[in-house]
Amino acid sequence: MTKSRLHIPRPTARPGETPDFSYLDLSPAGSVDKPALDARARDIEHLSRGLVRVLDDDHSAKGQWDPGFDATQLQVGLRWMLLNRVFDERMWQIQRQGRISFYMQATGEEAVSIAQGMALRPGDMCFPSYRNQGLFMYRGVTLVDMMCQCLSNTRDMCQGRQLPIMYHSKSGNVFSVSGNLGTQYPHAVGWAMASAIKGEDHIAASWVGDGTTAEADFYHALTFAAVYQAPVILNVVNNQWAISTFQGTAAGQRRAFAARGLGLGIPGIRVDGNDFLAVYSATLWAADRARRGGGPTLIELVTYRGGAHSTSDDPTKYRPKDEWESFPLGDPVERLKQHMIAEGHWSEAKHESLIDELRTEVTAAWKEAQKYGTMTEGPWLDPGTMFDDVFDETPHNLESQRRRMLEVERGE
Amino acid sequence: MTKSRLHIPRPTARPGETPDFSYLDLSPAGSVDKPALDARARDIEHLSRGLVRVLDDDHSAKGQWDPGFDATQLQVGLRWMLLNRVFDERMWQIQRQGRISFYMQATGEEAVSIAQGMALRPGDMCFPSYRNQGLFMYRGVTLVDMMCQCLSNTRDMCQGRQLPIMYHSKSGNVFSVSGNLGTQYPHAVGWAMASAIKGEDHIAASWVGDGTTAEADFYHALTFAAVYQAPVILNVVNNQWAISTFQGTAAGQRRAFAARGLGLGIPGIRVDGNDFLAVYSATLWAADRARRGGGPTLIELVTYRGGAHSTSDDPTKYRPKDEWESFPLGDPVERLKQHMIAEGHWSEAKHESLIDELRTEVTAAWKEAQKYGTMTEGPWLDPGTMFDDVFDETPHNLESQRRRMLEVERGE
Amino acid sequence: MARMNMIEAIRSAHDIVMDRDPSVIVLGEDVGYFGGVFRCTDGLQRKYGEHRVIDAPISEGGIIGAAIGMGVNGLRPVAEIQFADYIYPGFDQIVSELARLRYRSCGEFFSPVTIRTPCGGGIRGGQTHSQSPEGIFTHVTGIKTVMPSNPYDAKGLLISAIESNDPVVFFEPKRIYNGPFDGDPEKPAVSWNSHPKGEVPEGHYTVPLGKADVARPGEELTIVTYGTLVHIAIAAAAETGVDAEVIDVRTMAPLDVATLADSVNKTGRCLVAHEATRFGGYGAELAATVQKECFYSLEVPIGRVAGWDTPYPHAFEWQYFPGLKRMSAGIRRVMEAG
Amino acid sequence: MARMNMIEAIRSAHDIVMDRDPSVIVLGEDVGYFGGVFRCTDGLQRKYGEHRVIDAPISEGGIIGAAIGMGVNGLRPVAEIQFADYIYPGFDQIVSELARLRYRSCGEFFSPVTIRTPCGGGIRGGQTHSQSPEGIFTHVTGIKTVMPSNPYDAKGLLISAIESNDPVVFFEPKRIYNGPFDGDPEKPAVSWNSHPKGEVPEGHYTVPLGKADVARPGEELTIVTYGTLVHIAIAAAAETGVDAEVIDVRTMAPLDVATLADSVNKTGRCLVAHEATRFGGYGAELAATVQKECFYSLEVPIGRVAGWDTPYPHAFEWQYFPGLKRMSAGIRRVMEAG
Ligand SMILES: Cc1ncc(C[n+]2csc(CCOP(=O)(O)OP(=O)(O)O)c2C)c(N)n1
Ligand SMILES: Cc1ncc(C[n+]2csc(CCOP(=O)(O)OP(=O)(O)O)c2C)c(N)n1
Ligand SMILES: [Mg+2]
Ligand SMILES: [Mg+2]
Repeated sequence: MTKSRLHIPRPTARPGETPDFSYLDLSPAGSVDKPALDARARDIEHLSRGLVRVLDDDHSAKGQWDPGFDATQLQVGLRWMLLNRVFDERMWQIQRQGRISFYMQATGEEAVSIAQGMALRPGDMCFPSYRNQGLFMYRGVTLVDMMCQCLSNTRDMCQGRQLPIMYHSKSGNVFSVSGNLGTQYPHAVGWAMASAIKGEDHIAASWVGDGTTAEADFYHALTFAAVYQAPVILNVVNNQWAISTFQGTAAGQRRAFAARGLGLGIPGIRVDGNDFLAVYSATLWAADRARRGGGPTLIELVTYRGGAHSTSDDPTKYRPKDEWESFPLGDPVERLKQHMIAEGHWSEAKHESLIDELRTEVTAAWKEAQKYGTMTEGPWLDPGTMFDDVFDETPHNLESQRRRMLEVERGE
Repeated sequence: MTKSRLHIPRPTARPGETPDFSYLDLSPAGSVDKPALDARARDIEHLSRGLVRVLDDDHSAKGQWDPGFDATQLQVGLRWMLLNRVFDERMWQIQRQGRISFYMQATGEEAVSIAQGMALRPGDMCFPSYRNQGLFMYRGVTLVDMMCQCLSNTRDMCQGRQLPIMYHSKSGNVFSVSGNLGTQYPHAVGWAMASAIKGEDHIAASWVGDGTTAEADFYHALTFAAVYQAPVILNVVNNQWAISTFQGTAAGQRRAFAARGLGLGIPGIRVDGNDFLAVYSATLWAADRARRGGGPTLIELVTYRGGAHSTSDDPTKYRPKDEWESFPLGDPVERLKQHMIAEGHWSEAKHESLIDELRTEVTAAWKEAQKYGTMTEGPWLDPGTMFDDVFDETPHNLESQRRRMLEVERGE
Repeated sequence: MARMNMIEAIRSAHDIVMDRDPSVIVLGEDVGYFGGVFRCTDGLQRKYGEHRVIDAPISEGGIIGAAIGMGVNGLRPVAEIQFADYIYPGFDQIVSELARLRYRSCGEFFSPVTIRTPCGGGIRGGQTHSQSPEGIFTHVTGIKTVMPSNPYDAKGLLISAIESNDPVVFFEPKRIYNGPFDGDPEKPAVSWNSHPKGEVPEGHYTVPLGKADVARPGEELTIVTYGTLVHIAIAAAAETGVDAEVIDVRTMAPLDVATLADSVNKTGRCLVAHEATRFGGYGAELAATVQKECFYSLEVPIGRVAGWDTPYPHAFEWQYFPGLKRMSAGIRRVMEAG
Repeated sequence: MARMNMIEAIRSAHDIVMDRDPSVIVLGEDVGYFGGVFRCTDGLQRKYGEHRVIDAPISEGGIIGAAIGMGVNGLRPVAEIQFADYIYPGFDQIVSELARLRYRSCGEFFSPVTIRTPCGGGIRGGQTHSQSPEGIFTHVTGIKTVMPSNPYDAKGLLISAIESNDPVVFFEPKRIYNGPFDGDPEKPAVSWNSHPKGEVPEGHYTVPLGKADVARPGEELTIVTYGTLVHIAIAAAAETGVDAEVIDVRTMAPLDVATLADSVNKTGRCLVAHEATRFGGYGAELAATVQKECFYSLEVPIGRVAGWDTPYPHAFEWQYFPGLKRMSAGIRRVMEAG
């Protein structure tokens, strides 16, 4: 073959190379203005190019996007982000000990679920990705219930039907996590359309990763949201990696993901995803806009996948070991903590004791969760339940399969 | 239910109402500048907002996009556009007389196939929609062969397997038309990627309608074209209607289709699709850019579907009867003709006699085509051939089905 | 009672349910202002408004995906896919989401979407307007699949489907929208006017999902089929003089095994017929089930009459489509065997 | 001869074909730099370059659509879909385009794409990493569908698939990537090391498409199956002491009917087995074909052992998966019938 002219997007660094985030366009904290809620999409296209940031390098909050949180609000945010992290750390260990089969962390991305969770109202409906465990926690799913799901035990909300982390919460208005990437995005838009049809002012929000933006459902959702001006927030969590491929493989190299909807007339905001205040504020802006009939907003949250893709993954095979340490937007937990310390609301000591407290909480939850069964010890779920909920009422053919299954189990 | 807040896009006029094209952003001829071939995508985003036009209201050619055609080139263009139109008129009648089962016209959109066909090189590969019959003609498929396809007769290139108008031409480098909307778009990108992989400088081009931009394959194509910088021209023929829904139902209301790729870093050019010179020139620019490794371009061709969607459609049910007459970009054939007259290359008399000549040509072709069989008269295709080409070699199960089919036909 | 063709019956089903239940909404390509390319939703937008009868972008995946989300938010969406040939871009949403949502959330979330789509050949529509993809859906657990064969059933089954809390894929055999068809393309079209199943109550009624119908009682042979071919089977029984019992499956999944088994246990012979390609089609499940349930009653192998295993060949549709000729040949084969 | 597991055999097949034919290219999610989540393409990018082993965006529809276009332009693309559970977004491109291109253009255009995808359960992967969707593809005419059950066949069949001018969907039963599995989840994993089919030539060879294999000769019963269940069937024959003939279908479409029919005509009893849900699955076609071809030899009804008709239930996979217990129960049922 002659010389190929195919362009191959390449990450700036592979294992053994020096991390290089020079490709990331950054704006200083406070430099991006906050438009009026009724600004026309065409007049705010610049929001997709800049980077909305509130927390400055000196840990102060700057500019129009500062939500002006009081100490309590900041502590609430910090507490939930930390809980998310502590929970993830613990569940990861638990998986490594072979006590659950699979796990996925949100390490480094905790501001997404927590700040956005706080900016939404309880009646708003969330359509999460598999990295939004923080949303489930914040919206009232107990640690014990989450652990029981991962254990597929007798208290499992999924009754053993789903891989660990595939939570759902009807009462918390968080949709069932799907293993198929991006499928929840058009659901969020449809849900929001229904809200508009019913004349309600609840909005919907959904989350996908940078890699998932290449799926058809991403585009379906944008199209329907644009056509019907659905009250929805469509979030792209750009954590730079999709398993082993970097965001350039999802066409993130030339234009930010925040710009993906501009061609349909959907405003996009590029936000420092590790800046708790900026994430909160941008989300609230988009939510208020949607609630007033302003239609959809696409929010890109620029962050970094601090951990492995999942417990099945080994990222040292495809990216520099220390890449996270060089990530210019740092760690969301650390940044909020430093801000609170700078504001005089917090201290290293308080922080340590909060971590201890959360670890104790998680340990207690794990102890309790195991009572409902583990991978090796009972009590066990009744396998006969596997035939329930395929349909509203179980048809005769499934009933006879249930009988047959139990016969075979009994050795008949 | 309470008052709905769902936004419903509505066309500006429905049957009985006065056509209103005030929603169309127009720029004067010559007002959009022509960037260098190596301009960066981000620096030419304005091309997606303006409207590239060369032919002015006074029928002169204006500005940087004027390809500077000589009389012969203009006549070639006019001849093929007219042939497309005359052919369509005739085939429409033929369908109305019940002599073919189905037909689709390109009336009012002839500049698309002809000017773009002329701007591409023979080695470039075209992935057409069902309204690109002009491309097949221009690239060497004879009228007789096209008619025979529509007749499913013994000379049918599709051997009776396809609905009328589903042409293909390997020798002309025009891909097989699909009845499924938009599926050809990623094929064009894959073809172009292969061309780049092989180090060749052939490019690919594909066409979809405004309505089809909502399909997943449209987005798949854009994504892959952006990631690999495939040498491809992706055309959106915005003829304002998709059967009964107007372009706003495909999210064309807030932002032009030309902008659909901006968020992926794909430059978009919005072109007066009824301006033969502008269409030619924009296509050549995009082709040259692609050939030099500049990657994909999205071209929106703003035009109007002058006729019914197909012979199965009755547009008076959903749009004003006289809408076409009010379309501000007129008729591509008429506009080129007036330009040629203004330039002194043409006359009404020449035009009439060209039409006569083409009608005669089409009549002769129809006479010949019928010799190979019609819907009511033989010769007939052998139905046994329906089992060919399912696979490279016909497997035994299809061979035995072929035998069984012939048995049943013989009454066994 | 009124006289309705299948299009009118389907329209009436929409009307009745929309009138009773404000949560029922309709979406699809060209379904709104225009009333659908087959006119099945004609007049509904005028009556129920643009917010309940919604013209959608040309995006089958988006239509089904959005419908699922609407269903989760308490609406009861009826989505039209313009031709069954165009349903595949929405296939992932059907299989991975719609069919599994209730299961994976243990009933906390579900979406009662009905997907209507015209299917089948015999209308000179060529490959992309003639397919019968039901066999691809009947293998997907968590959805119900339905195909009516007449206006009465169409309305009653569609009302059941829309009112059901389960997702339903509702196939409409477009060849018989306007009238029953006995499989002879040379014969003039007939209308539902003179057919008993063209008599349709104007109001609300249901035909239950999951129940097959004996479309023609008989003693010598059981023909198991659905949609257009029900009428062709009846015509072929007359033509061949074989006293066939014709079972109209109506709901393909879940299948009414008892009605099939009872019939074959009585007749001892069975012919399965559908328009879809034969290999791996729904007819295989019918044959596999019947051989299992009726093994000791079967006198001869179960026959299958189906579309040949090629794409739908436009000009040869009358050699390809299982019309009267092929159905009669199939009957004779089964009767002469053994 | 070398010792290879299935992953190594698949990798070797790629390597051999890529080395011989520069038009062979590979694309898929994570297949390039990383070498695939199951490592099936490991090392290929280093050896053949980024322009022949291409990391693709996460877009199964785009991957298959682009692959088709590449194939039309003279390349021979091998596309990996990371899990068969994720193939549905590409379903329209497979059904409407890949499978029909040659037909609709009378051979002028075709695209020799091979789509590889790991399928099947038994790995605690839950619903979205365990599906067996082959029955949805076997009904689609114009594509060939293949599933090997061992390293030797995997390499030989994959080379045949890539070299074939027809599109092939190539399912890889991931449960046995590393070793054969006899269906008892309590027993320690074994490796291909000691299995005769783990002996694989290093160079080029083919196993023909369209030919079934007798994996275990026997006289009392025919078990028709493929993939992982071939080994479970052999183990169950041993466990039950029934002298079963185990047929490994290998190519599901087009099906090698003669090998099946010969066997059942000999044994008079037949059990069909697969992991996919039972209703409307590929096993229905197998049963329908066997009852037709072997009606007069069959002593008892054909049995079917398959996944239950529910979505794949994570924690109950050993009650759901047709392992040794269910296979043996199925054998006993068929042997005791009649
Ligand atoms: C339809 C589909 N295709 C492929 C996969 C396999 N897969 C799981 S996660 C993943 C990467 C997703 O990356 P991204 O969207 O960036 O999310 P992140 O993991 O970074 O949060 C892939 C390819 C899948 N789950 N679903
Ligand atoms: C996948 C698919 N969905 C729906 C259709 C039915 N259909 C055929 S043409 C058409 C309208 C297309 O409109 P547009 O893309 O604007 O092209 P135009 O006809 O205006 O040239 C529709 C909905 C189809 N052919 N394929
Ligand atoms: Mg990511
Ligand atoms: Mg159009």
